[in-house]
Amino acid sequence: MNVAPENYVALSAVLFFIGVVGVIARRNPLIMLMSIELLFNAANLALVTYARAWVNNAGHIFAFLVITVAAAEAAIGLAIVAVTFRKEPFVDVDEVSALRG
Amino acid sequence: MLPALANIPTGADYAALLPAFVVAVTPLLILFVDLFYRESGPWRRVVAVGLALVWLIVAGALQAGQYPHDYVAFGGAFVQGGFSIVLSEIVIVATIATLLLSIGVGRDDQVAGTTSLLLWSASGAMLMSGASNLMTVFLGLELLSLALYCLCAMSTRRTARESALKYLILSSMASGFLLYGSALLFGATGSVAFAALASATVTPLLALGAGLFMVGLAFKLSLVPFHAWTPDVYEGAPLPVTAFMSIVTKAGTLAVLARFAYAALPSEHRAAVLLPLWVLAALSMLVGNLAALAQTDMKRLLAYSGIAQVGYIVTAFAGTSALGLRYAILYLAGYTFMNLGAFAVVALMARDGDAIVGLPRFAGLAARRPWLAAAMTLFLIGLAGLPPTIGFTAKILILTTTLGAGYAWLAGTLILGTAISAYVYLKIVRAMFARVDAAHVRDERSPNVLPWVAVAVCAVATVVLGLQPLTPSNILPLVK
Amino acid sequence: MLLYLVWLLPLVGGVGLWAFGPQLKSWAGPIGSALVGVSFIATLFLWRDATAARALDVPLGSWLPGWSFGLLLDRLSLIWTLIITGVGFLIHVYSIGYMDRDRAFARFFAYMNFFVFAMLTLVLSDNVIGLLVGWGLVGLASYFLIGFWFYKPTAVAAARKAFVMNVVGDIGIMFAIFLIVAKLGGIGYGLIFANVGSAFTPHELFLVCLGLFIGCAAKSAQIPLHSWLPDAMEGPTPVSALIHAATMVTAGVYLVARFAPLWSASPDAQELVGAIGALTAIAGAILGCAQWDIKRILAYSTMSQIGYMIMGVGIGAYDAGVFHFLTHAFFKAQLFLGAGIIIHALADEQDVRRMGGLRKQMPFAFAAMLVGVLAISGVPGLSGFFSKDAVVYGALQTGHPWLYAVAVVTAGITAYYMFRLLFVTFFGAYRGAVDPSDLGIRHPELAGTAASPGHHPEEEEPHPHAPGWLMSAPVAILIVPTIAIGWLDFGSNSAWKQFFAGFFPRAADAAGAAPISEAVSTLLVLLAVAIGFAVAYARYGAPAALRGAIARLRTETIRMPGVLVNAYYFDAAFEALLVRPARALGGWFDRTVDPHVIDAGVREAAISAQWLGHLFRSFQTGLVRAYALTLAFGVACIVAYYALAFGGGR
Amino acid sequence: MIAFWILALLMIASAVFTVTARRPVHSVVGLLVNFIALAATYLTLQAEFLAVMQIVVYSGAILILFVFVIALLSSGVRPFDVGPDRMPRILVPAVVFAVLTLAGITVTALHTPVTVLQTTPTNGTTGDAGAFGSVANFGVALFADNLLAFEVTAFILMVAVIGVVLIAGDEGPGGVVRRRPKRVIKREPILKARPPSPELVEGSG
Repeated sequence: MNVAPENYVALSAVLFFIGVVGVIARRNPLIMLMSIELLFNAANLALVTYARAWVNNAGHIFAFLVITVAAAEAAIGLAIVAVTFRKEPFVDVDEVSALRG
Repeated sequence: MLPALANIPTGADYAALLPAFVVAVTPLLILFVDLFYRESGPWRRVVAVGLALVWLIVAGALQAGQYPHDYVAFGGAFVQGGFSIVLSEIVIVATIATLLLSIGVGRDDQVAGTTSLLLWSASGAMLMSGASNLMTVFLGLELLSLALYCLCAMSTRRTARESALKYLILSSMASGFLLYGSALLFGATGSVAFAALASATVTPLLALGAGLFMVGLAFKLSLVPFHAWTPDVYEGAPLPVTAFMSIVTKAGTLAVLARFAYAALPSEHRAAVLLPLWVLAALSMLVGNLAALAQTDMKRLLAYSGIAQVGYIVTAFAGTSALGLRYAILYLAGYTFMNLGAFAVVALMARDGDAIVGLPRFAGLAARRPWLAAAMTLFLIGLAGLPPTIGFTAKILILTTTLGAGYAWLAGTLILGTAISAYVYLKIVRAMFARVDAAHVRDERSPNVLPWVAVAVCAVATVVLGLQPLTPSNILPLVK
Repeated sequence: MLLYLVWLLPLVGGVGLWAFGPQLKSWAGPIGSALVGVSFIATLFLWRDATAARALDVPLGSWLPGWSFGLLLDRLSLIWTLIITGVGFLIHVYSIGYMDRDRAFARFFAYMNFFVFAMLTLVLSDNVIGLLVGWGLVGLASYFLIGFWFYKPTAVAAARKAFVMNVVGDIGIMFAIFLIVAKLGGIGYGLIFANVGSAFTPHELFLVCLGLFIGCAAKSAQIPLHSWLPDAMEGPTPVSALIHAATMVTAGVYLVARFAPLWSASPDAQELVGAIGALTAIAGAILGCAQWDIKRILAYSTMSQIGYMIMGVGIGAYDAGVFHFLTHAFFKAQLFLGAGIIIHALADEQDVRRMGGLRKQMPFAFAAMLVGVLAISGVPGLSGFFSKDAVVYGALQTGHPWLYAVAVVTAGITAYYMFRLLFVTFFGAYRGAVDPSDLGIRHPELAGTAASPGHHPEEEEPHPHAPGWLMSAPVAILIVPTIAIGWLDFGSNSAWKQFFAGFFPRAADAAGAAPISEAVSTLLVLLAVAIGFAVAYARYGAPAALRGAIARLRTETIRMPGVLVNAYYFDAAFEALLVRPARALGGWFDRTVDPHVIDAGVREAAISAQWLGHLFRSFQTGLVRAYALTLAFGVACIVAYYALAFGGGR
Repeated sequence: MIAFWILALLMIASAVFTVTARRPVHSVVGLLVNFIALAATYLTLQAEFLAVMQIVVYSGAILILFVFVIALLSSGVRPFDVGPDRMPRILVPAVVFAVLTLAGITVTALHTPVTVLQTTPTNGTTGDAGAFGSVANFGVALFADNLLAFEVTAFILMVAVIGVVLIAGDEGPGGVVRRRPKRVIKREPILKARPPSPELVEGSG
């Protein structure tokens, strides 16, 4: 590895915040979920980088668990999105704002 | 050649995990038994809930039996003993109460599934209570949350799905922050164990990682400004789930927070690293109580109240004194009973146990259902922090430790928040004792009598704990 | 244990009369009085234990380490307990006669017994938490009793005002107690006083004393938290006598005396308390000159006399301050009960301008009032003379010449307004039949001086009548101590000084530095009193003045300076600064605790308190993305903190 | 070195595309590219097994799930229309906060270089048992050191399965579609013309 780990971490930070902006700025729940996957992957990249830097494969295990959890989360999230918007005219989270105040 | 598998877990490791394991495996039994029912009927529900109750009680007994012992299991991934046992018991109590409230909510043929999810969620919280490395924290949190996302959607109300969606999106985002914080912490120390964090030198990376990690926890605790999800989700979710969420999430997350703040931070910079937490607590006490002023829906009001109450609990941690931890747990135990009691009362006021109960429904309750009104008054007095309840006792204790630790501004905020909150809660009390023409009030009663059990137990506990506070005396050596 | 009995009997009475009032009917009064009387007798039996070398300390139970609760009967609390139960008993008996026609007879005695219990809790507690609980309960009882006639809007307003001001005080005292507990980890007086020097820095000690004194000022009507006391006269007269003259308002004196070791260790706090006390004394006395309502005159005189007491205990003359409390309890109860006889007889007329000439019709009331007036003015031989003299000279002894001067002048003013009260009420001709406007009374209803509606509905007696024996007997009994109790402190080695010898910390060694001897000082005070009397006689008592009384009262009413009529505009200032914001707080209290007390203003205040709640509601837009944005905002703040706190310097 | 920069550019570009694409299907494609680039990056970090998992689980399973749901929801006439924008200017504060945080994180992270890299690991190729990042190395860590985590994962997946069945399933276990009477959504009765009591009006704001 001839690239300093800081570069990888900086890359992961950039990806993370593209994800954050995606969650805030997009109204399509599917794209929001994809942005959340981006968040998780960015964290994974940081984990793997540090695992390499410290030569400690706990980071790999962590990243692996994150992948599994992300899969579970995506499944549940997609199911909720599917039942919520199945009969709606718009697939738009802004339309789902009955709870407020 | 494979490297020697030196760290294969043994029976001793599993002994530490046994209660959580019992809670996690019971759903398999419930789902299996449920397979034999072809028709849905009340028995199907009774069997599922009954099994869950029995095994929860077993788990509670096992957990209590562990009390004097300390366990360090799975190479330090899971540590059990002292305060984490108390918090696990709180989780179990809350789950039992939730099951009592949930009779009559939802479809009979879904009860096995929802009960299973509830138990898994509880086991996630129990895992968190003993979690002692970043991985276990993350997994416990996700087990807890994923089951809750599903449970939130388990209602025919349209708002239930909305609450699930909001919860999922925001909570996942917060999990992302927690995860990124964990990654930075891992990067700063080269280890995922809390023990390694405690002995590390404080670098900006470590401080920032701790900060992002705490953001994730603060979201779960719904501290301001990470609280925005709470009222909406509490309102939309089915009532028993709301009751469950209001306690169990907090218990699990507070365990992690306590362990993190007390045992996983280098002592030299602990105060500076934790400072934002106290600011969040102060904000929560103010914003929670102020926002509750304008609420009329009970679940929503209790959500804001919960935000403020968590502020009080986190206040107890200020200065990370051993007494503070004790009193925080005492307050949480008291809050468990007061809050569950209030939810049980609300459940008794709706025919299907899950309607939206607004403040007008409480008008003149004292004349129509005096016992219910009396119990609700007690719980509200407790939440407001007035004697003779645990709310008062624990709050006084928290104030003294906070002042003793030198956080006078935090104690002042607590007093201010309490003063505001008195108005919030006594507003309901006043409504209950107002004289109202019965013809104008719609009165529904739940056919389910089990919440009465919860109401009675919680009422007794609220008073008894207030007069004779049981603080686990030997939690201090067991933090690590 | 006998002490439990002393403490709990009034509680039993309070709860029992509340619960079974409708069944007990007219028995409620005798039962309530008897319980307090038994409590008094039991206290007498405890005299020996209380004055033993180790005072009586009965543990009630302990809670956490350092948190043990108990009842403490030492010399200080003994004095207070005797007054509370003894004078309390007499006033209970009096109330049987005074309240005989009231609808809520039993409720009244339930409240009164509850008050006695609360007051006993306050003085008997051996720890700060018990003190705080008693403090709060006393305020609650007072609130109930001021607002007893809840159909009078003025009574409701007065009750709310008293509540709000007391809340201010309670917050002060709470902070002081939290500071103490946080510093010492315990709540018992013994522990606290043993560690005064070691546990606190002077600065902290001053803060503790300041907090305590804020509570004290609120409860004891010291400037600037005094303005609730005159308004509290809206309650029934026995209430005014017991709570707002004899006992509750002196709780601040008790507090200072009880925490004497703290005060003695903090000279700054002593200066503050002494100065406030003196200021209150003279300010109250001046206002007393401008009042026409007999109870308000007495209320301002109470405020002024408590100023004396507070000044006494504040400057370190503890035994003198406590002695003035003792004598004041008797002569002020005497005055209020005498005034009550008049008010009762005149069908709730309280305006002295509409009295006059009552000496002939009501000789007994005249005698009672005369003795009281002589005592409070400090006429030699009566109780007030001795105690006031001790306080006044104490100021000189402890090296406070300015306070001494104020106290002497106040003594003169006191004599003036008390004799003014006496002359206007009892001399000349009866003016009840005179048209109010001829007396300068413009709006009788607004001034709150006209007969209040309702609570004596069947009583149509327009002219004075003699009181029943239930009302006159207590007053007659009180005459004895009013005259005689002062002799306890006669001489340099009096019984009183021996009683408290070694009990209080000695004042700073300024003692003996007084420039003039006690005899000269006494003469000075007497001179002031004589001047006050002479002016009052010339203006109101002389035959010439009595002849033109109506015209004189009219011009005086019209020309009364606004600053005095409005009590230095304290109320206006408070309305703007404190009461309005605090009304939200008082609002819920009014409406939750006593559902009878209804006031439209409260609802208005409650709604205005909710605007903050609505502000936060408007943030909760229901849009997920907005919530996500707040999340990002929070994260940005937190990251900024860590980046600046940890990233910058390394 | 060059590989890193190329992959970094690719990942950022694909992530931006994912977040900005108008249609969800395009986002999925962007995400796919991103994941593959990420897997390649893992390879440069000697996380070989993880790279495989990234491709298999993420690209293989999760993205397919996304595509499936997109297909499900596209059955309408105008799929993925959005309503009127309620917060049209939210992008500005979002970007501001994100950039602030990003700056904070990168600055602090770069201020504390993790220069440890104690032992240079073997330039492991796949199959070299025991080499850092290899399957064997990974397996030992997973099944011995972190067995608890692995077991908890099993329950998490179970939650996902049961949860999704409960959320999405309308059918009973016997496969019979139950025609349950439609429940009326219960709402709090809106205060009618006459409120129950004047005192309550104040609380119902």
